[in-house]
Amino acid sequence: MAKSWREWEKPLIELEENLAKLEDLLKTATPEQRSELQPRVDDFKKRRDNYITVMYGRLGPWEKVLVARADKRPYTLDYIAQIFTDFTELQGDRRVGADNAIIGGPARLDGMPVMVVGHQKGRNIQERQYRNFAMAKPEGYRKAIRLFEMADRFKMPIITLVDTPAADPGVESESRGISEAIAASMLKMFEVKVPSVSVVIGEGGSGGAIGIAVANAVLMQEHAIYSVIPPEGCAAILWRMPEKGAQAAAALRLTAQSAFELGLIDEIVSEPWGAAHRNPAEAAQLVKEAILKHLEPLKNLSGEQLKAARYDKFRAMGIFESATVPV
Amino acid sequence: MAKSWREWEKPLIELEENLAKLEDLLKTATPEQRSELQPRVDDFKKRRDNYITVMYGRLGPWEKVLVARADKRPYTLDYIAQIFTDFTELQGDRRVGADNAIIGGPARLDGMPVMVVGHQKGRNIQERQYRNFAMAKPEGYRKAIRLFEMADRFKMPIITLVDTPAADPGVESESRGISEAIAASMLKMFEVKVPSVSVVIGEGGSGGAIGIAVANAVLMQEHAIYSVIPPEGCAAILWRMPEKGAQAAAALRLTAQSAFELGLIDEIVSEPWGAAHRNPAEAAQLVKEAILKHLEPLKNLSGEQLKAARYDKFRAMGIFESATVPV
Amino acid sequence: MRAQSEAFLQCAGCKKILFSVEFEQNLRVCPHCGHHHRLSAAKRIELTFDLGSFSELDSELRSLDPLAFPDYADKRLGAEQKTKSFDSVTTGLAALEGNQVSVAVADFAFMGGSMGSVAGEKITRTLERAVEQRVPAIIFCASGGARMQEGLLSLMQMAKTTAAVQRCNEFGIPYLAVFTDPTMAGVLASYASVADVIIAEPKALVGFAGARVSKQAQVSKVPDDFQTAEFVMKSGMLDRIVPRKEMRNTLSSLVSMLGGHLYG
Amino acid sequence: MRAQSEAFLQCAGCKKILFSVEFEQNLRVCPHCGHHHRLSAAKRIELTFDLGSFSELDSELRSLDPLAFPDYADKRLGAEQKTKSFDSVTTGLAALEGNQVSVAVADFAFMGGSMGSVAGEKITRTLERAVEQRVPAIIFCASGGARMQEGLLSLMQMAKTTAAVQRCNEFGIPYLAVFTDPTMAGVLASYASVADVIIAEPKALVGFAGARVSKQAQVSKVPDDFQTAEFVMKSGMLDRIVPRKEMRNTLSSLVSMLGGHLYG
Ligand SMILES: [Zn+2]
Ligand SMILES: [Zn+2]
Repeated sequence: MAKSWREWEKPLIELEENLAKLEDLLKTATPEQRSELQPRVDDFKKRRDNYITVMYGRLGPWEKVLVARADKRPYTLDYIAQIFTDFTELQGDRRVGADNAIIGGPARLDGMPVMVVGHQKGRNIQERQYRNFAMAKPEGYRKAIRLFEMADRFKMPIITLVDTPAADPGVESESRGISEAIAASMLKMFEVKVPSVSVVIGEGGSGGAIGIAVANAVLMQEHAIYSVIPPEGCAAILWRMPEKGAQAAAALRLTAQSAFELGLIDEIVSEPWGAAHRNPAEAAQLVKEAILKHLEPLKNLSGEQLKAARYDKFRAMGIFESATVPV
Repeated sequence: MAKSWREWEKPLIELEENLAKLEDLLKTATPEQRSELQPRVDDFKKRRDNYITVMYGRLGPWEKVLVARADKRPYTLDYIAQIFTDFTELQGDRRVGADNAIIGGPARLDGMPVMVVGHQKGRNIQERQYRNFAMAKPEGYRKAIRLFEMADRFKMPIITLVDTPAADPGVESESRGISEAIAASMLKMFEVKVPSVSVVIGEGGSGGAIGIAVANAVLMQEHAIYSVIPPEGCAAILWRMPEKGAQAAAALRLTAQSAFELGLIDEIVSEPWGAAHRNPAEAAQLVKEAILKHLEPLKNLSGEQLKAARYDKFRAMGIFESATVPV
Repeated sequence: MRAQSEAFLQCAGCKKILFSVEFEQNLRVCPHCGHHHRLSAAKRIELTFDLGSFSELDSELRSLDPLAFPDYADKRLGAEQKTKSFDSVTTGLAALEGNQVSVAVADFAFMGGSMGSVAGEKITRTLERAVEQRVPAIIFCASGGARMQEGLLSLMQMAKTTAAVQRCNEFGIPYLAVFTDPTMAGVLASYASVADVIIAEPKALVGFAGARVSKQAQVSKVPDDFQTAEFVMKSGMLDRIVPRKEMRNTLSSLVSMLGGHLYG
Repeated sequence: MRAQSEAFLQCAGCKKILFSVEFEQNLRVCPHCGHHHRLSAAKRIELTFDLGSFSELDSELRSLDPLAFPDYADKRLGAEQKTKSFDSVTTGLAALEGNQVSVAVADFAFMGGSMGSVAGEKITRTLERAVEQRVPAIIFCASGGARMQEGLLSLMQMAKTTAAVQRCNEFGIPYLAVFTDPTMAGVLASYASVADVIIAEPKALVGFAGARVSKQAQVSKVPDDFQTAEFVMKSGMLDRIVPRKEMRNTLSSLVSMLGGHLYG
């Protein structure tokens, strides 16, 4: 069982690196060299394409976990740059501090002002620490609440991008009420009278994720995951073996496909061939189209209708029976 | 210039102590002793009464400051015990901490549920430290906001009791937004759709006081003060001599009488003869009657009318002219 | 606490041996150390609400196993037999000194009080019932968190129950939560933390992350009372810590005042 | 900054000598250390809003001396002569890239930008005008706090202006505050801190209590950047720190997005 996306994609990554080298050579090649190199390039390309098709054609739940966590995957700010214009980040929870794991602010979507809020991961060690590994503290959720309130007042649709392993579990976060902050953020998302769309673009990690994912429409990218507990944590509880994460991932049904089957999300947003990180621009275009598609019909609803629709949507979630026999 | 109430009232306090001793003797006195003691007791009583009448009949602004700060003066919890029943303190700002300088919770006023919020001073060193000298931190104001919101939701009139030298000026309070907390508390008091009455029962210390004093009716006890700046601070700025507090107190017009003349409060609540601390029960009864008197007509107004009345009331505060000449 | 024999048992707090009869009479609070031992839902209801006032509702709701999760069916059956209930939350209507309230009481004995589809549905109905009947809601929490075995469905119960709290807010319905030992994770981070009034039993465990996770995540020192009711009180999340003996009176007084506009 | 001659002056930040012409061209920001020197209301308006778009209103409002406070009348007259204005706040309507806004700009040069009856009235009118005209409000703050010389009347301006912000909230009117050096005390603890968006100029002094008071009240260490914009940003009170050069663009972009529902 591969432990990281880099390990799992290793043969493919090597192939792509070699291909890149050959293509570099090709640029400065003489015609003779070119006629020799070109077939090799073509061969590498064909092999790469095969690899991608095969590997991404049969992603199991654990591979989805790895891809969703891939450190080359586009993050919230990458999507914001491609999907929106005029994004102006607003900081501050107006309580105790700034949080860099959840970012947000107004932006334009095809010219229309919207409020964007999302978890932000870091791509290298410095960035990851700065972003606290996208694990938001109470400040992050309270900033989100403030931005949701502003969106409500100024009649701006809310777009959230979800990508976090979990909310911050540290002592400081506990002592400033991380639980209350998450719950209050959900409560606010139920309260607002503007349309809202959430997209899980990577890791939908339990309470940390749902804290900003209570929207009129909830979408998931094709290779994103959404789970009540990290698979490793689940495996540790079930079998006292965190390394059985793959088994737990399967048991938890944490893929977009499962979430859709269970009726918990509204749409699976396709990713480019070979996953979002192989073509971030196309991935963003697909996310944008999905957001617009779901936002469009919501614009015709009144504030009260939007609230009622949101309530009914989540109200209906749950699978149980009415027992016909006593205990 | 006396620096404290104890210093200023010293002759009176000594007289009262001696009188108490004599009265003690009287209890176990033989008839012969009694006939000798009784005239002396009567004389002391007369002198005490004279003292009180004279001293409290000509309180200057500085003496008002001393009396308002007197460590024998009834505090918020004393008034709550006498005026309300079933007071149930609720703690917690649901953000970062508990605050003991502002207390609050539901209680009954002649049977009617109300929400009571007030600054709380301490009577001895331990209590004073526990109450942070009634200087509330952001947590205190955010707790107040939560209680005001609750009162609004559950249609409970709001009663606030104001008695603070100032909001907490420490580094921690700054770093958790003491300014925002005070402003947000005022904003919430303008937002609620229930009747509200504030009573300044001792020190109305600038921002720390007005943070919970934005009500439909604002009352001041006869010997309470209400000021934009502590007189000592004003003297330090004006004359670089904090000890000129008495002069500053006069300049600032910080008495209930001045506030009433300027149209900034709705009523001066009489205190018992010799000030509130000489008869806390009577003082509380007078405060209670004043609260009920001002609450009664408010009950007939709708939520929107209450809000509008509050807005108009504070909107009208300010004295200026329209200049007929250019600068 | 651990049973020694029928007549005696050992306190989980101070390890002293207690007489069962005395222990029960003392509301399962240790007379030596004050440790508040866990209560079954039935016992909690008996101790809290007007005698005979409780009428249970929705008791027929029963979990399915929508994910076909390993061992879930067995565990659930075992819990059903142990607690004589289909799920971790018992719900219905009751009265406090004559005032009607909509109540939910969680039982840690049923799979650690975890919240799956049934608990989520019953909590939601409890809050909705409060809105419909225009009475306050009281929820006794006791839970390790969301029920892993129902996967994302369990996570969604956090949203669903919180939506119902929002509706209570909107309709001016007071909602009081009582945190009993333990109140954790997915339950704490949803309907539990957004109550109008939050009361905890002394020393109840209250926290978001498992203590192990929190401590691992920490460079700095973990306070001794970390994730206790007392710690959470200092953090501003609680209104009061109330001993079991005073719980009924406290709730009754609050309900009658905050619900004054409903009871008229 | 201190004038050396007409052609030169000394930077208050780094003490270097600057050419007046360059300094003015650089929006009174030191080219060496980036120190943002204070601006007059007129200069600020000129630098921020569409050229010629500003129309002043309420300039005739003038303080009285209702408390007959020592030296107040003289001080006020001196300030009037110095600033050619009747008070610390200049208000009116202006445009940002064509979008109408209701604006107030404080000038520290007028009695430390202190808020008495006139400043309170003008700020209130600015916010009310935003509501009436259905345009966003922008307030540039620069103030040591409430105006002591008007006593309790000044304190009441905190309530009055905050009430006007509440009205903006209610009517969906965006209100943006810019904290310039210094934004303190009674102004910070009222209308300034409850803006929808709060922006500060770099290194602006921002705080509740005079730094002396805060430090006296403290046992613990006072951070080096205490009561600077940068400190307040870390404390979660600000949205952005924006250099003067970018202020117009930032405000313009925010106003057009947050006011989108007004401008249509
Ligand atoms: Zn014990
Ligand atoms: Zn410089």
